[in-house]
Amino acid sequence: MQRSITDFTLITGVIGEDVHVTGIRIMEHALRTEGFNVFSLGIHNTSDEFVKAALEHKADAILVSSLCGHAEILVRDLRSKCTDAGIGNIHLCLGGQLVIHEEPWSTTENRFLSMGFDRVHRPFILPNEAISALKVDLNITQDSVVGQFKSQL
Amino acid sequence: MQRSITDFTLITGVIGEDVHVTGIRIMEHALRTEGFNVFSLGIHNTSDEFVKAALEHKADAILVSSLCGHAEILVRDLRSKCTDAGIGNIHLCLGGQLVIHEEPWSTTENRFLSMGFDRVHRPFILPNEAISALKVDLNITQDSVVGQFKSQL
Amino acid sequence: MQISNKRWSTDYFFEQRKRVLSMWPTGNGVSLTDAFAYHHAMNPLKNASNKAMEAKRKGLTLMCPSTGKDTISAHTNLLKYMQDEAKVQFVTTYIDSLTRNCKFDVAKQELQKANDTGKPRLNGFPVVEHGVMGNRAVIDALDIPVLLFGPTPDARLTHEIGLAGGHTGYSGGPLISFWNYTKNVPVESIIHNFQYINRLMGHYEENGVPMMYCVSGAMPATSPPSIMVAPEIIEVLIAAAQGVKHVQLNCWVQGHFAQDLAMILTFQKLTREYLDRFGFTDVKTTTYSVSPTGRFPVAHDQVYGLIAYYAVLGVMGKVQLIGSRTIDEAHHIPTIEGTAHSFRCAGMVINMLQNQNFNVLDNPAVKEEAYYMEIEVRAILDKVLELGSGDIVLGTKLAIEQGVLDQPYSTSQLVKSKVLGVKDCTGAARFYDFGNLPFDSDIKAFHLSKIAEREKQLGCKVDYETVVKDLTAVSEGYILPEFIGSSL
Amino acid sequence: MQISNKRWSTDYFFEQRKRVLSMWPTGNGVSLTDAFAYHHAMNPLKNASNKAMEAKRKGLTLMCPSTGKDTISAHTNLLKYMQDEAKVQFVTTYIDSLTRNCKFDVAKQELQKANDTGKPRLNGFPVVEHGVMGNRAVIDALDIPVLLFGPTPDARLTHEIGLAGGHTGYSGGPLISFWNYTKNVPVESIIHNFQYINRLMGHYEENGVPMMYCVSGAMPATSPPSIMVAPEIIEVLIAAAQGVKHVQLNCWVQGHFAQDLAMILTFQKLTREYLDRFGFTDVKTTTYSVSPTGRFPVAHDQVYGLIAYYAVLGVMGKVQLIGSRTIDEAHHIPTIEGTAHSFRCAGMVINMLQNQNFNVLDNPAVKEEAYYMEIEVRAILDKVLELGSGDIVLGTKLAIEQGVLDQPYSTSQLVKSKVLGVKDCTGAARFYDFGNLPFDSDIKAFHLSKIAEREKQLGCKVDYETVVKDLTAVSEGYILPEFIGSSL
Ligand code: B12
Ligand code: B12
Repeated sequence: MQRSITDFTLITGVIGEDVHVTGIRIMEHALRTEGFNVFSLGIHNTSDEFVKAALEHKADAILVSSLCGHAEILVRDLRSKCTDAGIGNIHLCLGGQLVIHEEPWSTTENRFLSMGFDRVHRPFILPNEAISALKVDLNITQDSVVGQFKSQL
Repeated sequence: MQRSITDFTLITGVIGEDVHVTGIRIMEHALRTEGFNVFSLGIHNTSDEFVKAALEHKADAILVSSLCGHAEILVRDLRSKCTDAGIGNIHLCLGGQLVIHEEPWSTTENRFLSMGFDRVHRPFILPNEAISALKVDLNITQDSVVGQFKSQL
Repeated sequence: MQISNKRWSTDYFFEQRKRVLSMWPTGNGVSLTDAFAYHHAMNPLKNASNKAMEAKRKGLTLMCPSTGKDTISAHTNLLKYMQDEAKVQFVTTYIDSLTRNCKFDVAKQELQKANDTGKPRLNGFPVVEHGVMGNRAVIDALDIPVLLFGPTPDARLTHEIGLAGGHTGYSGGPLISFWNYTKNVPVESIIHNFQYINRLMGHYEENGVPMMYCVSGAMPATSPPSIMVAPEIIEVLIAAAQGVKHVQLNCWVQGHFAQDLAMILTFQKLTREYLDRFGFTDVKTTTYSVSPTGRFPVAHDQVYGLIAYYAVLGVMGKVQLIGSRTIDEAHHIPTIEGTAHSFRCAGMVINMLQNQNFNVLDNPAVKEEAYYMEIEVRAILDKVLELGSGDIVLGTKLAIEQGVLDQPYSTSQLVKSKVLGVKDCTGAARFYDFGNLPFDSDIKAFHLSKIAEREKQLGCKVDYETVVKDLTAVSEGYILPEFIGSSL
Repeated sequence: MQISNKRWSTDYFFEQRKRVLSMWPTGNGVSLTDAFAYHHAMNPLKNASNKAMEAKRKGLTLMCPSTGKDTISAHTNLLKYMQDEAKVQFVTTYIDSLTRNCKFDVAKQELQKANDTGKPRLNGFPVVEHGVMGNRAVIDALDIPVLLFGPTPDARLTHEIGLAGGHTGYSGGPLISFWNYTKNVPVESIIHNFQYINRLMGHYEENGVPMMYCVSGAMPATSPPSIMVAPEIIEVLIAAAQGVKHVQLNCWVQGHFAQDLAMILTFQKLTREYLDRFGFTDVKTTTYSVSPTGRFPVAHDQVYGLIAYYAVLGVMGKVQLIGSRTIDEAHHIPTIEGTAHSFRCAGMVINMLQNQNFNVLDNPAVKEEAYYMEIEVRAILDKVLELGSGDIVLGTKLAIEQGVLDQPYSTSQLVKSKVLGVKDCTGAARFYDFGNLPFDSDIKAFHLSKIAEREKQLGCKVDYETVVKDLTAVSEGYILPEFIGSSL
């Protein structure tokens, strides 16, 4: 059975001691407009809080934002905590501005992929692009699109 | 016999189709303040005109300014014209902004030295620095200094 | 926790102080007697308040970058480079965010790694972990004043160590920390922590050491200035009650000349008025302007344009200090060179403009903005005072609960966050949603008419989408999103 | 050579034209019929006058870099890059200086070398040597207007080929060419050459092709604006007499807000007035501002600051076109990238500011400057007209001989060059030496009082040394030399 976008539930939030909230707020707005169910945790969340919320809402994915430059320190245990909680297969997606030094993007991307993320976004990714990638990742086909585009038909 | 600065005669001017007059005007002002005899040819001078003026005023040096970027085309025959006119040993000095492309300064300097100039100045050389070099080149010792500094004693 | 805007008793302060100093081992290294002696021996113009007041007397606009590196040598090199190469007249010690959140142990581990590997690990200088002597090692290497920098709910120990360590001021404040740096810390506990900091600064003042406190109110995000100025004046009044004598007013400029200049004027005027009203007539103010914190353009050339633009604004606003984002802003924590380039660019503009005394402050458009801004700020502050029965601290707590004090995009869940800003067709910030702000119909009509003009220009209603696009338009090179890429 | 400000007869023009076209083989390739057809087929907004007038109607400030490369492919790539990457709305074909001096043979040899080696050999585009089709190859690759650019005593053939080749305007003029680009060419012969160019443009206008003529007057060098505005208005009147219908006023800004803005205003006001006085009521004007030609700072960061600063000035002056020096200015002929960076920086500022309609033009300081500037320009122009018994061309020749029209640092030996400028303590240009300018004691007292203020600030007399230092102060990062390196 084909699930439509409205059947998908996402947990969003900023991890760690990071206060940069504007970007993820905009993403949440765009995701909701697209039709997703979004549970927003706001800022200052631990890995445990993400996992707990995912369990509680039977989420399909966790979208973590990090801009303060400490992502490497903050996100390393998220996948293992998911596994421990029995949701080891949940889609994990990361975005924001991840590192404080300059390095090729592929180095950054691989670092976080190898920590267990399924999708790592470049800085300044636009909502539309991030959403397209998410639909691919969650296997949501165009037919199941609702929200702003569908509603225009 | 020690010659004093007031015994030295300089020809100054801008060579070729170049109109950048401000820099050499400032140099002339500084050279005169220092005590030199300065005959200024202004802009738009050919090599011949420089040589003619040098002969006429029995000059010790010719100071050529070029900013338009065509120096290489404009100054190549100055030394040989001097030689032909019997003043082959006259001190030839070049300043301004000499080339239109970027290259190491030593390349530029050597190019013009090998065309027969005795002293080639970097862009933006300050009057004081250029004058110090000129005094070294013309063998003018501190004792023979007149002009602004001397007059302050 | 019940607090008020009364001056803390000496006993209460020193009782609290014991706890604060014991938060981390380096706290024991603080001796106030020694600190006062250290500051008294300092060149007077190395003291931030003295220098800012001198700039005010002479009508000068000076520069102050906000930067910090983790290790002592990295931080010292950075600040010296700023002083010598970027020719700035003030520098700051940006506090790293782990220390800001009192995660001293993690910060220490990371600092250790930084020291070991020579690679940066923290996004600022861990003031507490370096201890008094570590701070002084930095200060001693410099000839210009150094400020602590960074809002956070609890910077008490950072101040104990940072001020004893030779810093002569701080930029931050309880309300900005609450709105923009916390998730669910009650405002009263943050204010309490700041009363501590303010009392500590007051104590330094009483002992002959001027300390400059730069309030910050609330981060702008297409914010009509009244909602930034009102919280800043509250921060001033809280500080003054605890004995702070030198306050710097942080004028968050957002790029709209008339509105930003009006903010700089109104802020000074009303601060003086409210300070005097409560008897704090001896508190001196200076001004600081800094560009907004919205996303910055990625291309250096465009950022240079913005930096210079904001420098023009600051000089025309006759502020004493200019802060600036850097050309690296959108990319990563600014490199030393990137910061120096940015300030040399701003410096060029300042050095062109400041001696011209080109006065645009009585411009009619500035006056119109100032007129509404002033009645808005008064409306908010007077309501806050009414709620607190005259006590600004009590009033603040209640006003936040009721949305009389409110902010868009707050990080705190204790905030209504109903208020929202949108730009008008000249790029000025207007209220899209007034939330529960205590505004009369006159004020509302003004904002709505300005939005109506924008709607006319757009040919459609302003909506949440417009609000979002307005936020990042500048990073795409335009004050208004509808002009992006447009031309003749 | 005896000339006057009368419209040339058709016969005289076409007789001259034969000689001009025979100056170099490519002259034979010019057919006016074909040229008109080519221009009529062009998108109207690719015509410079149309686009500038449209900008005036819409209140927009657009950008126009001055650049040129020697080969067709290099020049095309450059201009396309400007259009696409720097997002400018106008571009220019900078004429190389060999061509400007009619050394077509040398220019051709150098061009050949450039084509052969792929390395640049000329400091601009040799318009004549490329012929009509070579010019069109460039124009056809673009979507925006292209102007010819470069003062020089004889650009007649350059115009024949450049305009037929698709350019829709020119920036230069007889007086700027005389003051700043010649050694001993009599002004009347330069004017004669420009009457030819103006008549040619008039002929295009009569055939339905608007041509924009941007006068330039005289290069500033700490020049009180009246000595730039007066020659520019003379250039306008000469052009109008030959049938030019679209004039652009080149406002040379030197960095002093009040003075530069006053110049922009006064220039427009008086141009209209003198045009109307002579019956040229149908001549339309637009404005252009560009930063001064004094030495530029070497450091990119500082130049960026200056570029943005001048962009603020231009927008506040509500000019239609902004030119700009580039970050490479002090180093070498700007690279493509350097120019694009510079204009992206200026563009950022324009896009922030232009929709704000922040009006500073009725600022009191602007008005004070405008007051004196206006009576100075009138004094000069009226004296010129008096000398010429009402004929501005005759008057100009005599006025130059007598120093009624005069310039500092002129390249011409036919100029008195007695007049000299120096800055006052706000950085505005004042007369240090009035030479033989026909000014009354009121004007002189104003300038002297301003200089006296500077002397008070300096604590010593202003002298020739000050004059020299004022000239290069900006390249060292300050509007006034006495502040270089100073701070609190
Ligand atoms: C505004 C801002 C702030 C504000 C934040 C206000 C707030 N509450 O949100 C304030 C001033 C508080 C702030 C503070 C700090 N900041 Co800050 N800040 C910025 C700034 C200027 C813009 C960020 C922003 O709002 N962008 C606008 C939004 C809309 O864009 P975005 O966040 O990039 O998000 C977009 C996408 O990335 C995407 N997205 C974001 N997250 C996610 C997640 C997922 C899963 C997906 C799919 C998509 C997605 O959504 C948006 C849609 O386009 C940036 C620099 C810049 N970029 O210009 C620095 C920056 C992020 N900050 C930085 C730093 C270091 C700090 C501090 C730690 C500084 C300090 N030492 O004190 C403190 C933080 C303290 C703390 N405890 O965290 C650094 C980070 C260093 C790094 N990562 O390399 C930056 C890059 C500045 C710099 N150059 O130094 N900051
Ligand atoms: C002002 C200026 C002009 C003015 C000149 C006004 C005038 N009549 O003097 C105008 C606008 C007319 C002009 C025109 C052109 N210019 Co121009 N101009 C400049 C500018 C901005 C400043 C030059 C200046 O006045 N400097 C101030 C004086 C005080 O300094 P200075 O000349 O460097 O001189 C100092 C020292 O070098 C020393 N000095 C100078 N000469 C000598 C000689 C000797 C022997 C000694 C000892 C010392 C000495 O004395 C001074 C003391 O400090 C420079 C760029 C820059 N530097 O910022 C470009 C620049 C020199 N120009 C340039 C060009 C290409 C031109 C044009 C050819 C452009 C064109 N394609 O049309 C035309 C020239 C046409 C022609 N026929 O020559 C290029 C030259 C390219 C190169 N060399 O690489 C430059 C570098 C700009 C650029 N980046 O493209 N220019």
